[in-house]
Formats: sequence, C-alpha cells, structure tokens
Amino acid sequence: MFRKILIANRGEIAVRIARACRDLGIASVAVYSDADRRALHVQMADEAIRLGPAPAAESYLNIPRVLAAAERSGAEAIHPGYGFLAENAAFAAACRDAGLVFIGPSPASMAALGSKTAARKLAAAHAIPILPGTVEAVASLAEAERVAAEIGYPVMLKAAAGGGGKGMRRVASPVELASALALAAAEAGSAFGDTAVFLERAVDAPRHIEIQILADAHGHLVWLGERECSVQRRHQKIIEESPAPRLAPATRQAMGEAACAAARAANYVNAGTVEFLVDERERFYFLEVNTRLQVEHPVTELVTGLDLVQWQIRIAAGEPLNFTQAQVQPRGHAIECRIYAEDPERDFFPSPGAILRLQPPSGPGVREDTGVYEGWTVPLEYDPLRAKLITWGEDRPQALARMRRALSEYRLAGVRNNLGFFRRVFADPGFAAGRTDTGYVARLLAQTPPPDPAAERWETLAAAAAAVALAAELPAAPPPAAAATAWQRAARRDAMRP
Amino acid sequence: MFRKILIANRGEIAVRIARACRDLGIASVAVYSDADRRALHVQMADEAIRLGPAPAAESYLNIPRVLAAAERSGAEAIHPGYGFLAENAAFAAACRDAGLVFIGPSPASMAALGSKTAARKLAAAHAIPILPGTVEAVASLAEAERVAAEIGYPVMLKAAAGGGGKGMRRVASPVELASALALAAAEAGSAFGDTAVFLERAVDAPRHIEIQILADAHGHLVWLGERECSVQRRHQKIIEESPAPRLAPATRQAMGEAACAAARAANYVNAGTVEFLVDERERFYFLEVNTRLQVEHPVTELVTGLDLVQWQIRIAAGEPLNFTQAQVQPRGHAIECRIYAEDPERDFFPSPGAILRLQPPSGPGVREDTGVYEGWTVPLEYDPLRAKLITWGEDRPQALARMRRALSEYRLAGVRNNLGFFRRVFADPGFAAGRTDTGYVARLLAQTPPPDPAAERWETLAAAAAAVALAAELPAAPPPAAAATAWQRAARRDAMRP
Amino acid sequence: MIVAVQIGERTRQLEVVPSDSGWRLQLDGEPLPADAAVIRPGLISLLLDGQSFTFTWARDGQGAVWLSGGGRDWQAEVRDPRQLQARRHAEPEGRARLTAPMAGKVVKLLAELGAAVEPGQGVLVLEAMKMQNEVRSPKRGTLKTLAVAAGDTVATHQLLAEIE
Amino acid sequence: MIVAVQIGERTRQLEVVPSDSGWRLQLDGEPLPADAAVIRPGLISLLLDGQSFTFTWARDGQGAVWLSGGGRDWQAEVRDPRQLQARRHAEPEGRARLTAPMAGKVVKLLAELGAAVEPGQGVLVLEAMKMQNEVRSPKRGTLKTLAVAAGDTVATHQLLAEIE
Repeated sequence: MFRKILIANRGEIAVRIARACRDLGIASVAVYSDADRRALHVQMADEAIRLGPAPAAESYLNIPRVLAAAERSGAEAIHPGYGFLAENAAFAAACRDAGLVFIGPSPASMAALGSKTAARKLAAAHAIPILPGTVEAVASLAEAERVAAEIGYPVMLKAAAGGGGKGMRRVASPVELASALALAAAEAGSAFGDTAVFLERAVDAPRHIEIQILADAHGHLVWLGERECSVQRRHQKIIEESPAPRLAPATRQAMGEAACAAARAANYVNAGTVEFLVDERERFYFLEVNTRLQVEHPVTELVTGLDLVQWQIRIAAGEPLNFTQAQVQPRGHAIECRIYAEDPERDFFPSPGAILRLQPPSGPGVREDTGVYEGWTVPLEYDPLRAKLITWGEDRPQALARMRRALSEYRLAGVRNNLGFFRRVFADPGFAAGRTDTGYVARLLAQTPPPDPAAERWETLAAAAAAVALAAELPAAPPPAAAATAWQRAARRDAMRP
Repeated sequence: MFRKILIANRGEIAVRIARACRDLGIASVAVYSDADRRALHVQMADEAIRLGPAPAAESYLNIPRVLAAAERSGAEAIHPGYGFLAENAAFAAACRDAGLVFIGPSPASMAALGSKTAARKLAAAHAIPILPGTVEAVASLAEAERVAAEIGYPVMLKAAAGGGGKGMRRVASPVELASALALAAAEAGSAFGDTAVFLERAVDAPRHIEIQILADAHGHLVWLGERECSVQRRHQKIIEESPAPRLAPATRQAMGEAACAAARAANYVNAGTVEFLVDERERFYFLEVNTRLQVEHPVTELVTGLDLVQWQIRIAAGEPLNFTQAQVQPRGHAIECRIYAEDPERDFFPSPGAILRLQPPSGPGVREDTGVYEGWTVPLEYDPLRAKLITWGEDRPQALARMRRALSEYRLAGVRNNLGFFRRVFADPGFAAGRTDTGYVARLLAQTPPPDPAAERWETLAAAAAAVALAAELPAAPPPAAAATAWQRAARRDAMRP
Repeated sequence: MIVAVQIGERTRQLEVVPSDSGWRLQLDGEPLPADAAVIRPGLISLLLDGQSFTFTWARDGQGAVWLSGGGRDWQAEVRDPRQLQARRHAEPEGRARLTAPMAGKVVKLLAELGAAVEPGQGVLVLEAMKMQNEVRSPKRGTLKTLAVAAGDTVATHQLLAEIE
Repeated sequence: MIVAVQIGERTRQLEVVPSDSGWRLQLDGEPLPADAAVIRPGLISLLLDGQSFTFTWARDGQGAVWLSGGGRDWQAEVRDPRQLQARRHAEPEGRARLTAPMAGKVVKLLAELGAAVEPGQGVLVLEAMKMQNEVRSPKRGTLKTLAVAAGDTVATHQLLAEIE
C-alpha cells in the first residue's frame, strides 16, 4: 500500500479523498492555488503544497506544477478527483512517466473512451445499444442530411470531444440542420479545440441512468448498481439517487451487463461510470464512459456499503477486489443533492461570496461531504459546488423524508444557493412518485409553487428575530422619544414606497 | 399514525427523537426546565413547553407536569427516551390513564422486569441461564453464608432495585461477607429506597454483551444482533460495538433466542434490550432487561439499517413489523463512543462549563448524535453526556479506522472531555484485537501511554498558533523596545519557576 | 428600541424592550407575546403559543441581514433609528443605482459614461465561476456614473453605475 | 510583538511580526519558517516544511487558551507584555491558591477560616452532575481566605480558598 498520496484537486472531493487516505493510514498531500490558502482541503490534509496563482491553468490544471509538488512531497501516487486533470490521458501518462501511480484507469483506456465517437464505436463493436446515428464525426452537411433523413427527426448534434452541453444542438427539422451544424462545430471548436460533431437520434425528456463499475488489475470486474441522474439544470446533474425509481429489474441487469462489456472492451481498471439514456419505453442506449470518480459516488457508497475512494486506492496499489458480483447486495435507498452557490431565480447563475453562516444538518441517515466552512469566502475562479448532502433510508420514502428533514435543518447564509429549490423538489408529489426525466427541472419551475400556509407566520417571526438580534447586539438604546419620532418618519416614508 | 408526540427528555436523545418525528411527518413537542431554555432540543422540536425549575424532580422527573404539558400541546403519545421516566412503570400507567400512548412496553411488562430479582426469577422459569445464586433477595446473613458456600467465592452482592453500580459489592471470602452485606443493603436503601440485596457468583472481568429486541403488538418478535458493551468506567458503558468481536456464531444465536424467550415471557412489546454477562469460556448469563431505548441504539441502526426510534413509534401506533427475523441481515461493523464532559485524569469526574469551540467530525461512515452546540453552557444539573460519535465500516478494522479519523477531526474546547482517552483506546493494539472486558479501562489506564513522536512538534506549533491568534486579535502592538524588555523580565521569572 | 424590518416588499415595525426574562416585543404596535432568547450571537429562539421558531442571523458586508429558519430563508433590511439618522436620505427621484447582483469580475463595459441607455440595455458584463451575465439598465436615461472598469473584481451589491 | 506561551511546564517565547503574506515568526529567538494564516477567528493554519497544522483556539472566562489540532488538545497560558505589566506579580512565597477544578456547586465546607490544615486534607466538597469531589489542601498551613460559602455556584478555576 502507498505511504503517501497527492490529491490533485480542491473543494469537497479533495477533503473526501484526504479522509479516505486517513482511513487507510496513508499520508495525504493537498495542493492549493493562491486563492485557496484558506480552503478546507488544505486544513484536512497532512501536508499542503502551493501550486501557483489562482487561475486553474496556472495551478490545478498545470501538469508540470502538480508533478513537481508530487516529487517534492515524496508522494507515490496521485488521486485526481473529478474535473481538472481527472480525465486527461496525457496527465495519466505523465504521472506514469514520472514514476507515480495515477489512481484511475490506464492512459490507453482513457484514450479509448475519451472521445464520444471512439466510445460509440467501441460500444457498437461489442453489441452495446447506441442511439442510431453516425459512429464517426459527420464529414459533410450532405452526410448529415442523409443520416438524419434515415433515422428521422428530431436529431441531436454533439461534439465528439464534448461534455457539459457545449457543442450540443437539437435539430427538429431538415431546414434547421445546416445552421445548427455550423453552430455546433464552432462551439465545439472554441470549447474543446476540436470541431468534430456527430449526429444521433434525439430522445425527448429521456432518463439519464448510469452504472458504477469497479475493476481491479487482476481481471475482476463488478457493477455496483445504478444511479438515476435525470434531474439536471444546464445539462448538469443536481440530484442523483440509487436505485432508480421505476426501473425494471431486467433492465437494470441488462444495463449492468452492458456496462461491464464496455469496460471489458476498454481493458478498464479502477472505478468508472457508464452513462445511458433510457427512453419512455425503457430502452437504454450507451452514452459515454466517465473514466473517473463521479461527484455522485456517495449514493452508491451508501447503498452498497463500499467505500469507492478507498477501493480506487486499493486497486491502484494492486489489491484485488475481495468480493464477487453476487456479494454486491445494495440495501435501502440513497439520494444526493448538490448544494451550489447559485441563484435558482436567475437561471441558476453562480453566486460567489462569503459564507456568513453555515449550519449543516446531521442525524440518522444524513451524510454531508463539504468543501467549505463558516467564514470562508468562496473564490470566483472555480466550480460553484459547495457541498453534497446525501441521505439514506430503508426505502425511498424514508430517504426522501430524511432529505426533507436535512434540508429543513440546513442553514447557509451569505451566498445565494439552491437549498430553497431542493426544498421545493422534495415537496413535489411528482418527484416523490419518481416521475423524473431530464425535463423535470424546467417543468417544476414552470409551475406556481404551492402556497405555504405558515409562510406569513414564519416571516413575521423572522422579522422579530432580526429585531431582537439587533437589540441584543447594540450597546445601548438612544432616548426612546427621539427614536420613536425618527422611526415614525422612516415608517411613513416606507409606507409611501411602491 | 400519531399527529403529535411529546418528548419527555432532553439532550441528544430528545434531538434524536425530534428528528425521527420529523422523518415520520409527526409534530414534536419538546419540554424544558429553566436550565434548558437555550438547549438544542428546544430548537429542534416543532413546539416547546416549559416544565419548571432546573432540578429534575421539578421538571423532567415530575409526572404531573409532563402530563400537563402533553395535554396542553395536544400530543397523542409520549416518548420517554432513556433515563428520567423511561423505566418508570407508574409513569407509563399514568400516561395510559391520561389517554396518552406511552411509547414503550406496557406497565405490566415493565414491572415484571423492573426488579433484578423478579427478572432473574422470570429467566430461571424459562430456562434462560442465570448466574448461580439466590433468586429472591437474601433474607439473612445465615442464608447468604449458606448460598455463598454452595456456589463458591468470590460472590457478588447486588441491590434488587439496583443499577449504576450502587448497592453492589464483590465478596472474595467468607470473612468479608457480613460487613459487605450490611454495606450493600445500606447503600441500596439510600439509593433506591429498598434494602433488598441478592447474591450471585462473581465473574471476574466478564464481557458485557446485550441483545436488541423489537416486538410489535401483533405477536411478531425479532432480535437485531448484539452489542458488545464491556468498555466501562464507573460501571457505565463508554464504548459499544456490533457485532461483538470474538463471539462464536452459535453463542450469538443462543443469546438471541434467550433474549426472545425473556421478552416473550414478559409479553414484551416495543424496543428493549436484554443484557448478558459472558465469561472467558463464552458461557452467557442473563443479567437484566432494559425496558427502553438504549443510549447505544445507533450501533444497531447502522448495522441493521433499521431506524429503531421510528420503529418504536410505529409499533406504539399499532403498526406491525414489516420484516421477519430472516430478513434481519446485519452488514459491516459499527462502534460508538460516548463523548462526556468529564476529566479522565480525575477518575472521569464531570466537568461542566461553556462549550467555547465545537467542530464535530464528518465524512463517510461517521454519524454524530449531539445535544450541544458551540456557545452553549452545559447545565450542572444533568448527565454529563454531550454527544455520541458512531462510525460504520465494511468490517471492524474500517470502522475503527474511521473512528480514529473522526476522533482526530473532533474539536471540543471549554470543557474537559474524554476525547483524548478515546484516542488512546483506538490507538491500543489490544483494543484493535478485540481484547475487551469490563476490566479493560483500568488496565489501559495502568499502562504508560506509548510515546507520541510528533508531540513536541505539534505542541510547538500549537504555541505558535496561540501567538498568531493573539497578534491577529490585538488592535496594535506596543512599542517594540519596551515590549521586549518587559517580556525578557517575564521570561527570566518563568525560567526561575520550578 | 424600535426597528423597521423590511422583508421583500413588506416592512414591519418592531419594538424591542429588555425584560426580566429576555425581551418584550411589539409588532406594528400590537404586543407579540413571544419568549425571545439570544442563544448565542447569530442564533435566536422564539417561542410563541408553544411553538418553537429558531433563526440564524447574519449581516453581510452590504448591511443586508440573512435569516434562516424552519427550512425558509429571508433577506431583510433592518434599520434602527440611529442608523436611519446617519443614513443618506432617499436617492434623488429618478436616479437608478445599478449594483452587482453577485460577486464577480467585470469582463466588459457595454456603454460609455454619458451614453444614453434604453430599458433592458446591457451596461456591462459580469463573470463569476466561468459564467457571464449582462447587467442591464432598468430605465431610459443617461449613464451618469460608472464606478467600475473592465477587470475590476466586485462584491455583491457593490455600486456599478448610476443612470439618471 | 512578543508573547510567552506556557503549555504544561514549558514556556516558549514567540515573536510575531506582520508580513506581506501573513506573519513572520520567531521561536525562542530562532526563525520559525511557518506560513501562518488566520482562517477565521479561532481557527489558525500553519504550514511548515510542507506539513499542514490546523488549530482551533478559544479563550475561556479565566483566560486559559484551549487549543486543539491533529487529534491533540492543549491548555495554554498566553501572556503578552501589556498583559504582563498589568498582571499582579507572583504570589507571595508559600501561599497556595485553591481553585475550582471544575464548575459546580459548593456542597459543604470541611474546614473553617483560620483552621490549620494538613497536606491532602479536604477543604470543601464540590458537586457537579450528581457527583461529589473533595478539594484538598496541597500543603500544611492555615486557611487564610475562604472565598466561597456552602451553596455557592463556582466556575472552573475560580478561587475557592488560600492556604499559607
């Protein structure tokens, strides 16, 4: 086993990995940019090394600096977390060349699955269902028109190198195709430096379900159930759960086997996730493989009882899996909310700032993976994910009830955030019934929120609490008469405001 | 199901019960004494009613006041937690007479198991092994001498009404018996108002293992594995775990069946715990039944996945258990530390005061059930239990590693506490090997703690941190020259101190 | 002491007087028989008709008060008479202040000082966490003040520009 | 600024000077090349030779500083020169101050003012959380001061009695 691991990341995932290292008796090395000297991951790791200035290109994305930090610290392995360098095959290769173990799949596996077209080709070659469309990038408008006519509109254009919704366009009819293709290619070029775009049948409001796999270097490969990730905003997941509601056991089994086939075809080792679209008739189609730990891995940890980060490290150190597929026995139900500093009322726009008050929830069935603390000013430079709130229950209703409770306990002030949005989701009967697909968020926001009969009373008492807080804080009150008069003037002016 | 439940308790267990109520969609009513207006349970419940002055006799132990609060709030049921009125059959009967559901067993079951001699008699009548000795209280010194000679020394004298080690005496030889009997009876009389004392064979350094049971009102009865509770100080448990290390499956099974037999004999309904002594040859002996929720119930919750407080409420509401004994499938390993405000260096003497700093641990596999918060001044009047820290792992080594990690993250300042003691326990190879019995704490304290090679470095940096904190806090520094001189004088004086 | 607490469009007048057991409260002139306790700085407990209301409380750098309780959040403006006296009086009629809706970096200015602007016209572009957002004029007028330049980092609520 | 930090029997002299990046430190006259940052009030991070040391810090009502970090706890006495000047000078030789080892209630006095006491002799009984504890004299002498009476509630470290 390793003696020391460098964590090439920040935020909640760096904290999560530092904890796994401590559990395994391994020293952890944090790296940080100038914006992160006071970040939580620097406090939680055993060691900490400065990478460079705040911009990611000069710090967390800078391969030579990360490798230099690893060398300086004497780390034997690097855990990349998710994002930043996690799916960068060149980084994985550079680690190997520097004599460091990259905690993840081999550069060859990453390359084989890195482009969406390469992954589609691999899936097609191994009889894993993919959406009808082009396997390679489209070479010309004429080819696009021909294929689209064949498979039928609507179709999707997607960047081969893509992710995060960039270079993606839905095309409803032939007249839109030419301009959509030009736009998608241009967007893909500017986002990924690669204009390649492929075409596939569009599935409207599909479900997004993924399979977690774990493979060791000794030929053992297991799948650890699925995660339903359909609740998304701006093509990014915000709620994930396992098991997926309304999924037939036979479909689940077939998806697990397809995921294992894809992983086997790419000689995959370590943790990975195979993503699928599921349509309204429960047909599933391979989408892509995420060759890393997912943000939403705790959901699988809570139902399977396995510590995925510990297993990533153990696999990278050459340990074999000590359980078989038959011994993977998911129990109960888990669900995760991604707490972002963003404003749901402004299209989920990021809202950085100082965290003035932070009181996370606790109690039975509640796990919080956080990267922040009260008093921390969130830097502008990075992802607005603050924390993940995960609950577990004997069954889905209990997991949802505990999430409702946890959301009601959560106090986060100073940055706009999506807690209120989640409270609305968990109060929605449609969500409780499991009626989620990728159109869910837009549908919910289009509804008028149900009236809250207690709102007025709570607001009144909030005002009273603010007044008491102010009174308790001030050293002494001014002469009452003058104060009242001044106040009355103010009240009159307020009353006249629109 | 109930609409509203009154929680006749305080501290972490009242918070725990309020959370279970919220999970079930039931309104919760806290009660509080004048010392507890600012207590956490008052904040966590939906409603809160003052009982009376700080002394427990005028508040949490005052049956008329608790019943009046229940009536005023419109609660339909009362959860007694543990301690206070939880094992008071008269209170359970008073609830029933007031038309309230007592969340616990019937007054008759409580009475049948309330006295140790009654419980011994019941066990003996149902072929449950008990330690050889008297079944009734000893009537005379002559009888004690005769029975002791029969079963052989050493023997234990125990108060029939006892608990918490009061009225308990170990007698090594016949010459000690007369005075020990007089002392035990006197102590029992003053502690419980009942001088009845019985005699049984003494087991030296036994293990203390208990079985959790759950029974509904429809005749279903299950046992939920065991808890090893041998690590005790002053006859009070401080560490509990499940499963018990070093326990043969056949013994576990036999103990589970014995526990069910005892519960069935007492027509037991709701959650309860059957306690056993286990000797060095793994023979087990019935000790007593705790007719309530145990402090250490989270350990069982984490391995079975069942929410025991929710089940207590559901059973009290008349719901049947929806699973069978065969479906109880414990998974992994859980362990609990009871965080007390007490000073291990002064024989674990309570240490109340203000909690100046509280940063509980978090992350995978960690649960904290707390009754306190930063800024709270712990009242002198009640039990010094502050919080419970529970970890779960795929196996015992992982659960222990996570506890080590959680203990290293835990920050609690302002009151002396047993965190340092727990850190020592979890660093002890004997504990890691599962070599625990009721003599464990005394043996550990008799050892010299192993040297900490990093102690000097950490202490130096702690001093530096204190200096930086002070410098950052002060508005401005005095003229450097004068300061240095003043300091040098002080340093010289310090140097001369012994 | 009397304070005005504005939440959303609504302003409530609260009188807070210390009493033996904590604080006596009046809401818009009517007694509010709540038992109020400051649990610790930033944490307030109110008991009213047996119900328990617990709030966290924090004031940000711009003076806004963030309140949370019962799974609800509010942003309030709290004014006490002394603050009121010291406070600059209402803005001249017709002047609109553009403040930063979130902390971020000014990426680009879209209008020059003195320029005429239309309602909804973008005045500048703010970037935070890799997303860009246009800050728009609420009214027709002239860009009278431009308090920031491209490249500046701004805090939430910081003044960006004024339009008159 | 120079402060003396006493932990257990050992006192360290620390010089703390503000610098561009935070603070420069000297330990007993030698430079301590740690990168020190006040994360927030009560939370200090030190990086030294690439290692990360994080401490929470709090001062109790009696002036003792509670420090925690790395799964270790310390109680420190921190003195800066100004405090030092204001400080009462060392106790007269031979006088022993009995202070409360924990907060609690004085249940009973075991010796009267002016009484002769032996080492180990109980002076009074303190009760906290239903447990009683004798506070004993560390030396032979006379009970010169008795600062509390039966029934008094006392805080940790509060003066109970003096023996000379």
